[in-house]
Amino acid sequence: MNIGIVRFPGSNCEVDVWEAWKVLGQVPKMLWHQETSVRGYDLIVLPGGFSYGDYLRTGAIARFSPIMEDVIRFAKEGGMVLGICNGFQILTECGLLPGALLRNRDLHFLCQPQYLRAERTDLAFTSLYQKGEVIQIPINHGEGNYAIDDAGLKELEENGQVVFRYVDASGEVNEAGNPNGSRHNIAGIVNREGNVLGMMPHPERVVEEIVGGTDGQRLFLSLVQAWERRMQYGA
Amino acid sequence: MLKAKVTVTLKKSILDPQGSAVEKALKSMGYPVDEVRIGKYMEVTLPEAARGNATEMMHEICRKLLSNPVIEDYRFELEDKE
Amino acid sequence: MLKAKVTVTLKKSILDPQGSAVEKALKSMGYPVDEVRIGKYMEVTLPEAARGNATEMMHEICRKLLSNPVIEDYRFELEDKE
Amino acid sequence: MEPRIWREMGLTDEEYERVVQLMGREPNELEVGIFGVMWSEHCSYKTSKPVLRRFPTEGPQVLQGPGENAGIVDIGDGLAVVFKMESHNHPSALEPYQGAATGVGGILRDVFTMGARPIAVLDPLRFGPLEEENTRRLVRGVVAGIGGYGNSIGIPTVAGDVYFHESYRGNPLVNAMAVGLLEHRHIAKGVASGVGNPVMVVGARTGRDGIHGATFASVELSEESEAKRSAVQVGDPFMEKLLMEACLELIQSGAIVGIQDMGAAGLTSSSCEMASRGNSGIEMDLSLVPRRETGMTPYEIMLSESQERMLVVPKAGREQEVEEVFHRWGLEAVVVGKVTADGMLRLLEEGKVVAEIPAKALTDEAPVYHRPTREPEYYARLKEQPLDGIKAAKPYGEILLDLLGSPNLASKSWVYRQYDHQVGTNTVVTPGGDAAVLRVRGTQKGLGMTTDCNARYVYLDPYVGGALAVVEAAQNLVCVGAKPLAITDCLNFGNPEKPEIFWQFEQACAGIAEACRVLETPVTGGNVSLYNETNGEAIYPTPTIGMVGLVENLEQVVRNRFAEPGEEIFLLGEVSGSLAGSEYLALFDGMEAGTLPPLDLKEIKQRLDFMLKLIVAGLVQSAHDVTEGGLAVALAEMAGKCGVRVSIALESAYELAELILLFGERLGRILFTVKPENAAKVQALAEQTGVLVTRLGETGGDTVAISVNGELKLEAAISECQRRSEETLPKALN
Ligand SMILES: Nc1ncnc2c1ncn2[C@@H]1O[C@H](COP(=O)(O)OP(=O)(O)O)[C@@H](O)[C@H]1O
Ligand SMILES: [Mg+2]
Repeated sequence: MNIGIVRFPGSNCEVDVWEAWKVLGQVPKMLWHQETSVRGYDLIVLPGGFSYGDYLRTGAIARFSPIMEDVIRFAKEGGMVLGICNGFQILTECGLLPGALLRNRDLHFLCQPQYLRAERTDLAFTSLYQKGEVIQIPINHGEGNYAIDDAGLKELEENGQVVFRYVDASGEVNEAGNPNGSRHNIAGIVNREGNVLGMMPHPERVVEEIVGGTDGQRLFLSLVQAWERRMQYGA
Repeated sequence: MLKAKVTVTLKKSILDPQGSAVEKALKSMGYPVDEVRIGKYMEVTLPEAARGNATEMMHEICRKLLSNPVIEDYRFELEDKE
Repeated sequence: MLKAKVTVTLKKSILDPQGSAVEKALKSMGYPVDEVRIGKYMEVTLPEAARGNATEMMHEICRKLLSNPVIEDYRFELEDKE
Repeated sequence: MEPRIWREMGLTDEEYERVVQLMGREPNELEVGIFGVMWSEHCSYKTSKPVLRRFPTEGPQVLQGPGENAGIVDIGDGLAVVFKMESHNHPSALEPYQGAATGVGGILRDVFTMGARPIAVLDPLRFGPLEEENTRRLVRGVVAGIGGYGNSIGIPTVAGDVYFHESYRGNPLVNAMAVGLLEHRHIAKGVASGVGNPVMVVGARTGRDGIHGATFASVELSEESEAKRSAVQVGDPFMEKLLMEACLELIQSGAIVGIQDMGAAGLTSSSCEMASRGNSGIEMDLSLVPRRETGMTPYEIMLSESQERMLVVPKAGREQEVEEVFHRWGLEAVVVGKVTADGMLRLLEEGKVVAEIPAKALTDEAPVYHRPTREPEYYARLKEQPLDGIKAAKPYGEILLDLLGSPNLASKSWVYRQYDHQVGTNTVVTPGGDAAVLRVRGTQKGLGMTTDCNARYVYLDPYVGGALAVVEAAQNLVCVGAKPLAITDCLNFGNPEKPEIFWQFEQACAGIAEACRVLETPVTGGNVSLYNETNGEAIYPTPTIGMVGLVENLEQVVRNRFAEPGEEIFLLGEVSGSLAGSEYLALFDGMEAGTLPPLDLKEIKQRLDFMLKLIVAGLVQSAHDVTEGGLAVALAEMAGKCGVRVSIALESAYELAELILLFGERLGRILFTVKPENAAKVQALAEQTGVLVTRLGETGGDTVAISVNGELKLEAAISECQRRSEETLPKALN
């Protein structure tokens, strides 16, 4: 599988994503933000961090990196794109995903384990999770408060575009389980076509027991499985 | 030279956690304030050569980069810079 | 009601990493800009009752909470709110 | 020259005389300014040097001791750990966010300038009383600033500590420690050598930031500091991230001779220190230094403390390589001068010489003061203050909950949740553990790290308290299964010109030195922060210790929470402690007094070795040291998944014996649990080694229950303990 991880100046989780893939048997390539083509890749990952310092607005400047033009083309042609944290912020800034990410409700940066509920498991990203399953994947952000207008929210829900929701330990969607004030406890969404996923939690941080858990593994492995199937049966 | 003074504010419908925090703080300090909303202020200095289409260009800059139309509004004024 | 429009800017000699980053981005997008400086913009709504000493109070609020005089300058204007 | 001028630059009349002597002529104003800043306490250590010389600095593991930008310690496999701690107290008092942020930025540069990739930040913090609004403002700002810088640059902040005390009102302490990893072959140093090699300024442009920061750090805070506020700098973590990547790439390319970050006193200290270490001279034309502002004078350029800059000496002919690396990262790199043979720091402006000083006159020839010391009046008085009148203020269970919820003991998760403590995906033990543990990729090994200092102990008895700070750091490391390797320190004290303060300083350092000797953890570097006073009132002496240890096999890492019910719980060390200097006494009686328990470092060393042996043998399920709040608090802290039932036999009929047993403090004690089938083995080993180990009870239930002589004396629900511990900081700070 050809995986490309885009490295913007200020990205800081690109190596972690790379190491996570390696643990799971894949060797991705690093793509510098100044490259202009992502042709030939099966998956593009926009990693976490603070691209361009996250100055002005998170992801606002990164979106204008030379490589993003081709990432947008790639996504529109059905290529798989995964945006984690800052990557999610970039995806909303460039319009591949709806909404925006605001400062956390209590204004603090938050790094903590987080319960999520998998809402969609028919996607290439999530097929190995059980629908409604509660998993633990840490969050690590200051601006992960998902905002969208009422009409947009309604559309998201009606199309089933919400992939992960913040929940409490018992799997309930409620205020107590919502770390940052996101509307409808949204932690991750997918585009209508199902090929672009953005999520605030960091699956790459939980692929090894020794550093905190393994609930993130299946996200990556789902993608490998989807790719293998595609290879086997054609697109 | 020209200076564009840009103000970017959150749309009315968007919650402003920072504003609310400042509002609460001011209230607890005993100041009678009703509401606080927080936005950004930017000064963009333009070269003389840009004077011709400065307004148009600033709209473009604001739409594309300085604000996110999903959540924010912008306005600006142009003035001569000493 | 009254509205105070507050602008907080970094003092001239203070480094503005945000502004520089935006400036570089605009330049690399092909816009002819000379400099960008970024500050904060705040709207504080005051009740009618505060009209009497609004100016004084706003100075106090700006000094104490809305700006840090060590690195920032502030200015504000008061206007009637519809 | 008018005396006013050198005095304003921070030189005394005698020091000025010495300058004239060393120069062989009258210096000009720029030269005086350079002497002023290099001979400031902050840069020259003129007061502390004679005392610091007594620290043990050698050991088979030490690859680089004090004197460089950071110390280096071998961890085997061709790898080494690089670490250093520094203070940013004064800037943080004025602008908490930026002060703390640039503190992190500065200490990270110290580590990557050695060629090491930083892997962790630690942040010991001290503030005034939590009840006060100003404290809260400072806490919020400082914590946001540390996170703002560390999170953004992508280096996890993995441990630290937070204490609140009167004495820090108006003078908070913001110390920051950075730890990095390095392959031996990539060690870089801050030297300028090789006549004719170019000298380059790389990274951010120079502005008028923080001019006088170093002199500023060497005076007391007062109303006047208001006027010197330009001394505050703004950090740019994004720039530093790029700078870090570029520097590491450059160092590994082998293109350079030396590199040093520009910290306090910016271009001045970096250039003359590099020249001095290399026994050479440096000549620079200041008009070549890239600037952010127009009209800067040579003085301003030399003293600017603009952040995110480095001075680099490449091998002649390879300057273009340097430029290329930096340009790729979007940074500037400019040749501003060259290395010379004459040992002079020669500064030019547009080709014209504006200053010419022997580099060593600024460094090695700086004055050294042997300040007088005097035992402070309070010392004997507090030591002898009787603690007989003390009574248990409440039922023991309530005391426990109050202690757990007191600001000093309460959970600091409000703080460390704001820090990315996982980036790098190497953090095996996250904040909340006794020490943080990070894995060393590609090996079985891990690095343990911790910062510690109970300033109340140091105040009451600087010698013992200083030693105890080292002991606490070591016991924290041992509790996670790490063998203590070496320390760095940040010595925060008041005005050393007061004999009582200097006495504290000298005593504390002597205690630290002795503990380091016995525990075999040499000092590899550190930082002295003096003049921590507000309106004449000194902070409590706070020599923060940062210690690094080695975990040989990550599978052996032990946590500080009971793993499961049915484990046997043991205490290593004395069963009872003392109320002297205890949190109990401070909280319930508003008293900080008493004689600290006697300190036997050799015995403690024996216990730590024993503990480590048990852990390496795989016999330990969980471990936690007994510190502030004593035995009851330590037990409650270990309870999480399950509680504990403890039963202690107490012979003493002294009426306070129970209180002291439960809440008395005494370092050198560790609680640990073992599986029942291993209990006999552990006890046999203890007997064999001759260390004191007592079986206290077993884990289980959902309360912390302590019986004395068969009678249940204290019981508290775990959920309640946790609630009280967790709620304090959020309540005060949100
Ligand atoms: N400022 C801080 N930054 C990061 N971690 C912190 C901070 N303060 C406390 N912690 C963490 O909280 C835990 C408890 O701190 P402390 O009570 O000082 O530990 P100990 O008594 O074991 O030395 C430790 O894991 C420590 O690293
Ligand atoms: Mg401690």
